[in-house]
Amino acid sequence: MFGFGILSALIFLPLIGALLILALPGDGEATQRNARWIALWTTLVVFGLSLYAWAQFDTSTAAFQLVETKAWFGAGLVYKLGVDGISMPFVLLTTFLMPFCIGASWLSISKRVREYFIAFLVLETMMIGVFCALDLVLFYLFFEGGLIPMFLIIGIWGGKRRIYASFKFFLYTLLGSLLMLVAIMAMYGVAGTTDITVLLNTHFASSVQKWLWLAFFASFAVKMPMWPVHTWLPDAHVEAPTAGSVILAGVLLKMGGYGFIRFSLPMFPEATQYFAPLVWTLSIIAILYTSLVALVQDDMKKLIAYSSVAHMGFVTMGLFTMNTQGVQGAVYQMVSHGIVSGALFLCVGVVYDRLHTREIAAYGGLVKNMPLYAVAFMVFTMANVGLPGTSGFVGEFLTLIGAFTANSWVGFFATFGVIFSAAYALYLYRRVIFGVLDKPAVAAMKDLSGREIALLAPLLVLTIYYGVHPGPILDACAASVDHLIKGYDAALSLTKTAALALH
Amino acid sequence: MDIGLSHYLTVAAVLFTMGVMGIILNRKNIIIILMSVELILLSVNINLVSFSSFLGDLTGQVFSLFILTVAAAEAAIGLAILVTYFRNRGSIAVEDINMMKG
Amino acid sequence: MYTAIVFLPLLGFFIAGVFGRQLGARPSELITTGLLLLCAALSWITFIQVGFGHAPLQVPVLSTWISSGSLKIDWALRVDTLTAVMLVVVTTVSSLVHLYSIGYMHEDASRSRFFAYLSLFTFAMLMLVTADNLVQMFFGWEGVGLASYLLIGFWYEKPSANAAAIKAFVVNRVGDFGFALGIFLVFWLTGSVSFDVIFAAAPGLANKSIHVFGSTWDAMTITCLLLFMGAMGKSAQFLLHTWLPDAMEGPTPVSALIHAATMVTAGVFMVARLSPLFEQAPAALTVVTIVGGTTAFFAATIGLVQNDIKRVIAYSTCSQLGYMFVALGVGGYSLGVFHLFTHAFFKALLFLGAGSVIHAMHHEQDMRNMGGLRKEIPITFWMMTIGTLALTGFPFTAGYYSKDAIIEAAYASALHHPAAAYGFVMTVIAAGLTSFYSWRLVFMTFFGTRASAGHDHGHAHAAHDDHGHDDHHGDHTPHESPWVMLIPLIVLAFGALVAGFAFEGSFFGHHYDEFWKGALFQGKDNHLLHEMHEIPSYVGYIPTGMMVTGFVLAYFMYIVAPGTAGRIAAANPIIYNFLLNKWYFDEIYDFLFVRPAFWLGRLFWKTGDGKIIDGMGPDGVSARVLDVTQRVVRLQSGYVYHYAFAMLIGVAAFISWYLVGGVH
Amino acid sequence: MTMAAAFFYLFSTVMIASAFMVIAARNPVHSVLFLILAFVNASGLFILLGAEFLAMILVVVYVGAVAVLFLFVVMMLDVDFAELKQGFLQYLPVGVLIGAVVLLELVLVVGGWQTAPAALATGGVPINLALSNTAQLGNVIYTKYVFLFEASSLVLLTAMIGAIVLTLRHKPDVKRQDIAAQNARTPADAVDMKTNVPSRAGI
Amino acid sequence: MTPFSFSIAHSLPEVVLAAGALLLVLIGAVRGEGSGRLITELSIGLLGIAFLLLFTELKGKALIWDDGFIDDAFGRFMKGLALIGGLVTLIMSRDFLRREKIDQFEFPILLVLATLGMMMLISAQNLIGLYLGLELMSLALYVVAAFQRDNVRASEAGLKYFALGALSSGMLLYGASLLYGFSGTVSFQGIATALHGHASLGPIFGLVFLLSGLAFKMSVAPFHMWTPDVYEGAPTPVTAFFASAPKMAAVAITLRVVMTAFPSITSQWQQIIVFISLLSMAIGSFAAIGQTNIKRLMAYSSIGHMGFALVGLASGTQTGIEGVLIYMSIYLVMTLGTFAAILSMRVGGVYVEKISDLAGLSRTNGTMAICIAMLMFSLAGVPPLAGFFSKWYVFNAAVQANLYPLAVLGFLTSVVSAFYYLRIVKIVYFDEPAPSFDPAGPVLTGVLVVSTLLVVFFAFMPAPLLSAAAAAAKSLF
Repeated sequence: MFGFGILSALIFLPLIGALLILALPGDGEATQRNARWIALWTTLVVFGLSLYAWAQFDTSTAAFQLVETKAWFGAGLVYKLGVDGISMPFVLLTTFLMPFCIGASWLSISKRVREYFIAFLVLETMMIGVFCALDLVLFYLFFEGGLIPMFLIIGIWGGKRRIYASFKFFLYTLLGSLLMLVAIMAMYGVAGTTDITVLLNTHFASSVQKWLWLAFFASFAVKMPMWPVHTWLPDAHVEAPTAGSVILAGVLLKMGGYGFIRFSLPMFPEATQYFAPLVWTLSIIAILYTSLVALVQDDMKKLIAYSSVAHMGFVTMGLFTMNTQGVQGAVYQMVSHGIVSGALFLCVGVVYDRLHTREIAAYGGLVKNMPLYAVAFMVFTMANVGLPGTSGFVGEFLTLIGAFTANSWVGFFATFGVIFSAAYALYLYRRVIFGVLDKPAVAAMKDLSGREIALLAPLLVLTIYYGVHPGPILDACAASVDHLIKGYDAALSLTKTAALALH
Repeated sequence: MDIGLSHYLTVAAVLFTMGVMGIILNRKNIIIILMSVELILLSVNINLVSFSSFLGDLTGQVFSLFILTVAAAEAAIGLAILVTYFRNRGSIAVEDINMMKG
Repeated sequence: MYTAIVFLPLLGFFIAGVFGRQLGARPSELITTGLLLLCAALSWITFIQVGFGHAPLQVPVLSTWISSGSLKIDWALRVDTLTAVMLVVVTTVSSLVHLYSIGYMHEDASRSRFFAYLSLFTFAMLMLVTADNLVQMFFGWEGVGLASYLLIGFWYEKPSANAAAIKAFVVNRVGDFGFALGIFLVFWLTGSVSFDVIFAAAPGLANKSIHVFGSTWDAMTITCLLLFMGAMGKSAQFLLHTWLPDAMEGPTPVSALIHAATMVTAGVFMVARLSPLFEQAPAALTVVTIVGGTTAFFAATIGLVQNDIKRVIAYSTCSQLGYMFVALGVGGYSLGVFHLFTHAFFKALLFLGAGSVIHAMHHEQDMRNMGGLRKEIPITFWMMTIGTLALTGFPFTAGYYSKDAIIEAAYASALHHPAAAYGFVMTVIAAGLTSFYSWRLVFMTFFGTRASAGHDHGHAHAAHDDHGHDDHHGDHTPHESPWVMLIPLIVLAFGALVAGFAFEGSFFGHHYDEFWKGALFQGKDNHLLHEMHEIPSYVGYIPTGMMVTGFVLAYFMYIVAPGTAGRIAAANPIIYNFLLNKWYFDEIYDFLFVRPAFWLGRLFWKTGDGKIIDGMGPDGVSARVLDVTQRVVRLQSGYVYHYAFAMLIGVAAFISWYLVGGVH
Repeated sequence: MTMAAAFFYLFSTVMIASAFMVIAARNPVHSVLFLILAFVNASGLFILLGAEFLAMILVVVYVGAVAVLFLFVVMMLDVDFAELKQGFLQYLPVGVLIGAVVLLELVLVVGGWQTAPAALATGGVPINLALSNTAQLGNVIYTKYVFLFEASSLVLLTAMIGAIVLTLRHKPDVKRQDIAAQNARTPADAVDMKTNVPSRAGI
Repeated sequence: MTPFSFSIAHSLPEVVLAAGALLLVLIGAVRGEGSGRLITELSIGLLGIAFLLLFTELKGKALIWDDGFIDDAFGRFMKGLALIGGLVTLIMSRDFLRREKIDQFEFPILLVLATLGMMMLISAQNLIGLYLGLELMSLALYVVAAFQRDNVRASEAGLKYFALGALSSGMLLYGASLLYGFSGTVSFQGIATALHGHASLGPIFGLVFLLSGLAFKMSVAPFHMWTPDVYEGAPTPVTAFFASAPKMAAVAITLRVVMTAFPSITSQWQQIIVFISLLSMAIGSFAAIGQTNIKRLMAYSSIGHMGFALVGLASGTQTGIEGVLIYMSIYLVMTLGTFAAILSMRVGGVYVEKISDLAGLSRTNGTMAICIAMLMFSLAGVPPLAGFFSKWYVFNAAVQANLYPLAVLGFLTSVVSAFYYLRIVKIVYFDEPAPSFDPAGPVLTGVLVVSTLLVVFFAFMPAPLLSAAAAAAKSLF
């Protein structure tokens, strides 16, 4: 069947874990415990393996590495995997976050434990697959396949409006990506294959590019999510269980950004240039609009969800600047947001597990009885705000500087987001952590348990570490981003000379 | 005025339309529908036979023969189902046949 | 050594922050304070080496921070005279504040947290002043903002403290908005954010124009204006000043450290640091002057009528910062920095003194409830008096040298620049006002008689009950502070007395060049320091005259004829209320920004997201789908003839299609 | 007007008229009778077209079997005279309109019918005027179309099975003829010889 | 005339099936009532033999029975699908028939005869063969639809199906007669020759009527309206049969007719196909929402799926046909799996068919729940399940033929249809449990699990199906 390269192993190991859990008999206490441990070990092994892949990875080249190819569906569809500097950080992000998700679900999930962990492991397979796929159909397969487990996760283990949220999530994203599927077919028609490496070197006519770009945009914009197709996200986040929110914010949103970098920018350079103002506009609206919306939220998760939309606005803005700082900043922002927002959702989960409400008004004064929690929450809030010294700053700063160099107005308006983000994040923090501890139920809450510390501490360390030393990620993607931008400029100058020659 | 192919075809077309309209406009009972089907088949037979005759080709008549055969079988089945339905429902009024809808 | 200076406070922060609870409060206090004292000592050594010795400019690079394409940002420590001055100011005041806090905060349960924050602040401030590039400066800039936020909101149970903390952070962010845009512009213009590179590139950019924000600007002007916006935010200049008085919700040592001596002067430092840029942007300097002059005047007017002892000093700070900007604006960078330097001493002194008073009064801050305290807390009284003298510019105190120099410089510059004339007038008036409100403070606090004890104490106690103040209930006798609090006062008082006299020559006198060694840049046309010597001699007496006037007025109104103030206020209610309500800035901002933000947020949420996007998008579409579904389902009537009819219609449609459209 | 034309118009007019009555008559029995009339006239048309065998079959099979079957069922089910229900009339015009359109379009097309130029060349079985219609049909049905002929037998088998399975009922208390059982009867089972009955004594 | 033995050899499955059917009738008639089970088993065996004979018979392409019957890879492929459909439904129906007391021997025989009709239909090479095959199939189907003769719903289903089916055959015949009249022949090749370069309104009308009749059998809009009622009313195994085997035959003959008889007027029938495909996708998607009966829902679902399958035909290319074949194969598997699940829905000995009866199934029967969920996701076309690939192939063909609007609109409707598939998943997984089902027998569970496995793991080994479909499609050109 398939070969056993590292990437294949990364993709299929979680599936094997899922099958192991599936094979567990019954639904008793022992089974649940075993399911948890199997899930944890699987994700840890996968993480370890991804670190090994990382060690094998050569950051000095923009080429795809660890490539595996197998014939698959015939007629141009191949099973091809590989990573470059842009996808590698996301693979690591995914494998890194998964153990946290498992850990976050350790006690809070008590019904249908087996199915839960199976869903998560399948989801991991899909997520890693998205970032490793070097065939468009394979990419699409993983991209969409992730919907199934996520749908179940939200729908089964979610909150009150889980059904509404899960349907909205599923159908919204499905709608977007089906348009992309049409584009994939059209590209297949031009190139005769869906091999991404071939498509990257295929030139599409500029009128075709625009359509293809729009189709891909439909999918990725929903996934990002960009304004105005963002409304599924707050609902999905609010209803999803903690780990679901973590993975949703941490990884699933990144697929859209990744898609832009992998497909829209290099394959349709002319359309990218043509549509960049549109993306900028939407990004800026996202940043300002959703920040303001975040300000008035009463639900912790919803607030963070809206802030995610704003942060993703920075990403899209940065990507379409098409300069080194903008694109690298966007990649960085995505990784950082993955860690930070994931951590923030974990933080919400911590208090949710204790009080079973996400109403901000239900809390207050937590710093008194949960000082450790307050510290962790503070660090992540500040990272969310983009305080220098946290990972949030680097991405935000780079995207802004990139945007400013590309178009000063874009930089100008987007920088307003800096003000708003401070306002809503601190307002949240104030209402939850500060104030008088006068609610008995809140006062009875215990500080972080050992397990929770183990979950939050690594994220906290990474947040700070990547804030002061972002080198590992920036260097990893430097060569690839450089290659991307060079190719983009070359393609544009080519069409420009062609246009001149025509006159 | 000579009688040509078109005349027969027109007659068949009229008959066909009447058969179809019989099914659509019939509000009385299901048996009329069965009869309308017979009319349609008759129109088809007229078509085939006239084509056969004017083309000088026997195939049309062969086709027609098979149609007659099958139509008889079809009528038998139809009536059998009708009887079954009548036994269950006590009526074959077209308006009554709508237990399932939506 | 530089590394040690910068990172020792961070170490202190870590120890106190992470292990604070295991260690206990006292060890945390001692460790952080000890580290800070060490820092201060090292800083003085550095100051002497750099300012008075011949240590070359050093920029040790610690590591790479951000490297993205052509953008390279290092972690590096730049130590020149300007930095050295700031190091001294920061570490000295900070270490004294640490020390003072041991006494001041001794009742508080979360002392280790407090000291951790203080050290964190110090670290951030040191990062700011030692920055070698704009982004690292921004790091420190935001870092001090964070620490300030944490410290203002230290008493997290007080809603007002929390609100003030957020306000401080957000208003600062407004300034940072400009700062960040300024950084982007600098990067755009010079391709770098590193000081060496941009300073070298600055002369070449003079009078260049760029197209940005939809119109054409003078490159350096727009850059400097944006950068100055950052400075305005951090230094609480006119329009962005509203956070500073509110920040007094924090513990008093915090006010002394952050909101008087160090953080708020970061803006001044920044403009001074970027003097090579500002020198190329005369228009921007004009703005600096105007803003500074306005702030100096306007804050002083508000200070006249405030009753909260800390708020008076806060507005005073605001006003003094205005002075500094006037100095910077007229090209007297060294004057601004010198005032910063001296101001740090006497303003920290005043704040800590005020803290001592508050401590004595059991967290009573309203001056109307004070009076006659000079007998009960004599040392504090005397220290406060020294501070007041220095602030008002009593001859030969620190303020005398620095403040009068600014006024003279403004006068000298006024010959060329109308804006400087405005600055001159404003600063002169403000000098008088300063004198008045400063003495008013002293008189109301230490002279006269105290209103009935216990009046309106409820507020302060209610808020602090949780902090272990219960043991003082019922005991309202003011008491002198412990020595651990008084020693810092004395040290600072010493500084307030001698700092001007001792360093005048170095900062802007004869040793200017060998002291600064080029750390401050002055354009070829900037002859301010020379011109200052050529102004008429009477100008030098104006500030002193104003000071005396202010003192006399205050003496008359609060000692000779108490009640005069009240009568004047009653006679002019509009002006009085206007001043008392701080020119209504908070209300205006609330109306212009805060409410609309919430209103817009709700509008976007409920109407935008809810009704429009979801209503036309997913929810609307699904509702339409259901409508269609119902219609389609209704077609499925169950009647055979309907079904047959559908088939007929289908066929009819097809054949009509071909009949009408023809065979293609 | 030739005789052929006259008969054509006669047969077609009567056929169409009776076809109309099939769907218009209120009494289903009348409908069946009109159907028979239509079939008979169609058979006349077939004769005009030279398809004698089909004409005969139409009368024999359709009139003789199918139509009678209809009649039988109508009688058996004792269907009432159905009255027109509400809603029929409002629906009628649309139906008639569509029907008219279809008819118009069909007539337009068949009125000027064109066969393909290659039609006669590709023709399968040319009509041989030397042989009778029946003989010719017999020739092809059992040779060229034998496969289809067999298939049609399966159709009839299906119809037979279907009709039986749907309508045949075994009522438990109804005596049914069982030939095998009847034939297998021996005098021993059938006749009870009461030998011990005293003569002339009566029973 | 082709040699008789050659003809027999190439139509062996049909011949065996026909002879076997007659034999079974005899056995049934002799053994009388109560022979239902035996005949069912024998019929299963018979269909199995026919299926095997498909693969053992001579390969290649052969026109037999005087050019009235063709044996080619395409036909074998589709016959294989039809036979699988018949075989599996027959196997699944045993329990149901016994429990519902309709296990008469005629039932399996009728299914065999219907299957025989399908096979003749698939291989038909002229209009008469088409008609006879169609009628053989249809007549048997009319009867089995009403087979539960004491059930008013079943007989109503039979009646509706019959009335409309008869109308559709009438239309088909009318079209056939016009085509005959135009080309002077009933053979597909002959029609193609006559049409070559001489298309006029007459044959186009004929084509319209012919396609209308076929569309009825495929149950595509606007000729679909019988489907929901019949699916709902007919006994569940019959519905399963309807949803699987006859669809294969109808689609097969549609493909064969348009590709063999009308290749020169592709642009003409494309318009019809595009229209009915779009309409079917739309109706299948929209009307299914809000259904409460799962059989009825599956009816709409099948309408939609036929619409999707026709997208491949609309492209008119060989890849398009290949797509249709792949689509139908995968659809068959999904349908059989789904109906295995529906047949397992029995509470306290009573068959239930409300969707809400599935509520909370994941809690009471995990295996069945996960199978249903996977099948539903696959029906919705979510990767990496097989349903996605089937859509990929047909839509890709359409896109390559520049039918972008069709592809885009098709995908939009598939989003709508995803809604109701998801709703089933939601009911199975998210809702509170309804009374649990009686244990399903090994047969149903087996069919369910096997089809689910095929659907889930199709992506891992697509090659056999792909190559077979490619060969089959190739033989049609």
